[in-house]
Amino acid sequence: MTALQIIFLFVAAITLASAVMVVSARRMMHAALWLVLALAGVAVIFAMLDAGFFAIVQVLVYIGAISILIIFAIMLTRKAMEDVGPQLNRGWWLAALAVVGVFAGLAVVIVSWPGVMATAGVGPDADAIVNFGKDLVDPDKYVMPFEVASVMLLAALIGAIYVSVEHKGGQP
Amino acid sequence: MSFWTDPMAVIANLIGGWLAGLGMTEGWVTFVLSFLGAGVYALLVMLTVVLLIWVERKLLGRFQDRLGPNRLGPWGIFQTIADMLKIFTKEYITPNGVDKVPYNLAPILAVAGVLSVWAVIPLGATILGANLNVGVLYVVAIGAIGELGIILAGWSSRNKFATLGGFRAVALLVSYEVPLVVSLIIPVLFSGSMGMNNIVHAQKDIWYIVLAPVAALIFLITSIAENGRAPFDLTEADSEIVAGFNVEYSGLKFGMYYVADFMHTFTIAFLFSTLWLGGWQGPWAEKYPMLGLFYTAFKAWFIYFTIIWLRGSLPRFRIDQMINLNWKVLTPLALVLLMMTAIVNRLVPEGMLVVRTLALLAVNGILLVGTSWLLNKFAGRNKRVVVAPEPRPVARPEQISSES
Amino acid sequence: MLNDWLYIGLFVFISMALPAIAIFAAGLLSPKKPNPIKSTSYECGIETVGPSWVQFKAQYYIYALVFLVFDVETIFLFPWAVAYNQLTLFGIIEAVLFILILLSGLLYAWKKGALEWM
Amino acid sequence: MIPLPWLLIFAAALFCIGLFGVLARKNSVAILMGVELMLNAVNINLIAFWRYFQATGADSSRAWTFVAVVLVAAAAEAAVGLALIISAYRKRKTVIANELNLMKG
Repeated sequence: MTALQIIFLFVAAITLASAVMVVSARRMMHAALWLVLALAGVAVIFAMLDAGFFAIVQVLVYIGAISILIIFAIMLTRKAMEDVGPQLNRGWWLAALAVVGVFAGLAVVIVSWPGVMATAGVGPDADAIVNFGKDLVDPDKYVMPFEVASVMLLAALIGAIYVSVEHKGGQP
Repeated sequence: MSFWTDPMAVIANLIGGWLAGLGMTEGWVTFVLSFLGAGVYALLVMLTVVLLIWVERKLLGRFQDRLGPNRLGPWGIFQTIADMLKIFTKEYITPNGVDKVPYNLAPILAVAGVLSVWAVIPLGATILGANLNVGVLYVVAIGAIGELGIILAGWSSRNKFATLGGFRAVALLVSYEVPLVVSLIIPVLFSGSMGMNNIVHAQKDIWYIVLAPVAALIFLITSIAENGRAPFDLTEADSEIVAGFNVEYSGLKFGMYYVADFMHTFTIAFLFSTLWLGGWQGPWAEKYPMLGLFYTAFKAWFIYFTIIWLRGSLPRFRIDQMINLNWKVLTPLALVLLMMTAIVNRLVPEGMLVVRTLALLAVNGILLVGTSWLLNKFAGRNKRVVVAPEPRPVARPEQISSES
Repeated sequence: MLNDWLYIGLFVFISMALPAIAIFAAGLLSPKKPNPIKSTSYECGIETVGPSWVQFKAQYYIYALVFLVFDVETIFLFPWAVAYNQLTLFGIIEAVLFILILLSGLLYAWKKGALEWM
Repeated sequence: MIPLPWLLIFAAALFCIGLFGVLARKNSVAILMGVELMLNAVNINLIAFWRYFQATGADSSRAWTFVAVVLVAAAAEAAVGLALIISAYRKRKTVIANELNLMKG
């Protein structure tokens, strides 16, 4: 085993453990903090896969923005979250059963797939980011996702603001 | 290759050769070298803070027409060391009901969120930690760790004031991050790289502060706000919300927030010098990187002095003013500036540096004038209500009327 | 490339370890004399009223929301800025369009009064 | 290099944990956190496939565009979802998913 593999196993174990804590922590704030740790673990794995750009973006967007948004939402809905009583549905064991089934199915598919033994070639060339930037505004390539992304963000912004601004007088 | 042209490589070869002689494999040698390099570098930055605190107190003293520290050692230079010894022996008071792990993690994260930035700041042509090809984004992303530290501190203290202060601070920090990030796109756009050292290399002909002075200004303002320092020191406004997110901290845990604060100012100065003032660029800097260290430090000290000067001169903003300044002035201005810079810079043919500089300067000038015109027209409308007492009846009005 | 990331990882680790060591060392040096009054919450000497995790304004959420949208925008704009020197004018107009769409979102928030401090 | 099956199994496990969170948690904010975990698992898969099959190819930005769009989707989902939860909380004073039946009128 190479050093990289050992680090991977270590980081993956931490990530999965904190993911388990996210879905099982009783206090919502703790769940959010575990989520931050899980997301940081995923960022490290991105860095190990030579996708440094996305490792940083993961930290920037997920840890810097989405988890802060989640923490704010938790604080705003605090009163309902008295951390008493079960945090899981009554039928949680059914969910657990289904999830184990899904995981087993996925594992079988992954292991039996012939392409799984592929080995990685040399890493990406240094100007992968440059190519990405060029292709994003290239009309023959991905200019559609680029513009659609901005429209989608605009829609999300308008929708979320419309919903969350308190309407004075009467129904929203 | 001598010590003066590439000091890092010489030291690395020396230690690396010694380690390899001990029978280490190549991977381990890299690991140990990186660890030593990072450790020494981080420790040096931490220790610089001791000096910084003295410099800042001394300068602030002079701005306020007093002496500043002056008892311990020449010019009071050992004052910080005495303070440090004192704070090391202070008791940690852990209030009832705090959430232990986040409570203790928060000051560590606050420092780490600033200290980690130094990994990508180039101090000389070859004196640098890592020339990451996403360096600029890394600087922004690491800031998120500091914000997390503030949230943790505010929430885990189980104190109304700390919680309110913490969330208010984070709401302001994330707001000011928007124009900060947008202004950082502009040097990336000019240099065609996100690596900090590549950005410095690209400033060989002209510093970016000449090409985009407004962006540099926005970067400076938002960075000071991120730092939470006067005139944006609202998050720890002691007259309003006890002290903010760190009320329940004591001893060195409390001190760590101040370490982070002082270090942040210094970091901003170095970032500004790297991104806008050509970093280590200067006469013979590429040949002798040690000279580059001197140039960076000189430019950074200039900015550092300016930041302290601002702190000593300007009154504190109100929170609504701060929010309005960010969302209604800085953010639209940064976005418009980015668009206009991108278009104008492309319209000018390649190679014509003077024309390009003049065109970009014109864009910046137009934007500045336009912004101040709009501000005068719309923001000046809300005249401040003057709260003054009614004129009282006095015995001999003729003596008073001469004053008014 | 991976060596750079190793360095970054170590640096982040060390910059967390240094303050941790300092805090731990100070903990060894400092006295420990807790008493019940000393370790109550600091609220200007007044007894704490009600739960200490109070609720606060929805306004904070909206700032974080606008920030999130502009933060995600950088995923696209930074690679575009890196490639800028090799782009045609058309490619730049595309990005300007992208920014304009987002700017209109900001204007909507402004008109809606979501950016006011209330 | 890390063997590809490790990565895929890891992503599958993360996905399933997220799925469990979505199915079993009562609190709707926790359900959104589960969704974020699932989207992260998807991104790990995308990056892994890019690294093992496409990194040197001519068009590696295809995978990157996918990942970026997934990030945008995650952000939009978090923004709108949390805004809805906050707004529903204001009316109903609850964030338990089963009790949120606004649509029943």
